[in-house]
Amino acid sequence: MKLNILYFAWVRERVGQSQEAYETSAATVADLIFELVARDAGYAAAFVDLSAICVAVDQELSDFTTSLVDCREVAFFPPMTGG
Amino acid sequence: MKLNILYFAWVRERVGQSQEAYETSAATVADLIFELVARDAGYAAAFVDLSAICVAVDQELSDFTTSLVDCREVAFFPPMTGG
Amino acid sequence: MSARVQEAAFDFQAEMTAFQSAVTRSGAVVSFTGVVRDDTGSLDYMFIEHYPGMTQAALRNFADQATEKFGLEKALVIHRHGRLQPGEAIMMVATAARHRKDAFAGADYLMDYLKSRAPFWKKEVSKGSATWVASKDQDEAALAAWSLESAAKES
Amino acid sequence: MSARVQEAAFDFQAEMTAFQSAVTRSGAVVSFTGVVRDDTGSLDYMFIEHYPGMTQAALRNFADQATEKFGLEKALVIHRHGRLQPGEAIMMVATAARHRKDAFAGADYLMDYLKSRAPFWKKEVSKGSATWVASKDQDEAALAAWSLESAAKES
Repeated sequence: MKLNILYFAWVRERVGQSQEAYETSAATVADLIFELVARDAGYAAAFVDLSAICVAVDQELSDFTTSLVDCREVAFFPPMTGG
Repeated sequence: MKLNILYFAWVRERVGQSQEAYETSAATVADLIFELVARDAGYAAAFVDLSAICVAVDQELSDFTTSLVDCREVAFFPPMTGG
Repeated sequence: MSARVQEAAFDFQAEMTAFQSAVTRSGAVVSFTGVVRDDTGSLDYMFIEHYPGMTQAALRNFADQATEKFGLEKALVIHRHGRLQPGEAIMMVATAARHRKDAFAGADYLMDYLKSRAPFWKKEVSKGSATWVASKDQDEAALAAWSLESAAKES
Repeated sequence: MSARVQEAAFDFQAEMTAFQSAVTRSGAVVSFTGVVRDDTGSLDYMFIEHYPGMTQAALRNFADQATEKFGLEKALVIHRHGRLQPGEAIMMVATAARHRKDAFAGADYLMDYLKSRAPFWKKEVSKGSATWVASKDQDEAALAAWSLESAAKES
């Protein structure tokens, strides 16, 4: 399936882009992360500390066990600091 | 000694006046109340339920045991309902 | 730390503009406004009596206490007296602090004090009948809770 | 229950005028304003990044949750993104309720959500060096406390 992946804040800076279309057969968020970190050092640096990574699947806050079935958009970012 | 006594809200309405100069030798707030209730039915009605009466001595919230020595102003009123 | 008692309406917007422009170190500003409610639809007006010699000092005293207790940069209290129509603002409180929890707690604490320690009394006048508003046990309980919290922190 | 995400500055006074004039049943109105602080005196500006597809819905969702949980008559959230100077307002929240405790709690709860569940990220830029603001454990703890409170009430 083809996903749109978005990156924000320092995750975006380390990955080196704010979004990309990505073809994958990953079943869960965790599977997707494993694929990404294998791609290059930027991804590896972005995901080096998974306790500092949050994820939204189709714009809903989710976690690493969330299924990607029928998903169209995944976003990775650090803990939020609004307000 | 000569005191200025002030009354507020329904205490004022029952006593029938908002303030008066009053000559007394009462040592405490409680003594003063006993003198007042003996004066007439209006005072008796104002002080019939002492749990509903608050007092300020020289503009400081006080209680019935507070001494009136050197005091110049005593105010009686129901529980406050500001805000 | 300013406190005002007045019969005239106050301009909330202008008060907040002045308050915020005087704040320099605070990241958090909280305001509270109390408005005359007409729950039954029959209220003609509310009359607020106060103790002129005591109110100004009491308000200032509460504002200073809240400032110290919560490390506020600034606190403001304005309370009206006299005749107020439904929908009119009775009073306002504003607090400024570095952190939001202190700004919220400072304003909440000030309100608890105003509700049960400031010398104001409200009378509701409806169709010729007038009723003094009874104080609420929950206001006393709210105030007592701050003392318990302080005691718990100290122990 | 309105929520807005915008780059432009908002006019707190005008927002509060509109908010208060739309309130009919509430005796209590609370506002919170968050301002860019410059604790060290060296901040050039703050940059706020956000997730455009998600922020508006998230803010609206939080406002609806707070409205239901505290029985608010009305709630408003405005949050800015982009470049902000020290002293500029980042965001504001307003709540209206019959009783003051609900208005305070509703605003406080909304802030706790915004701090750790709304997709905004702050970067501080000073003399050419840029630092992403770290999230605070105390923000998570503040949010968790509301769940504990709900659980305690239900049990």
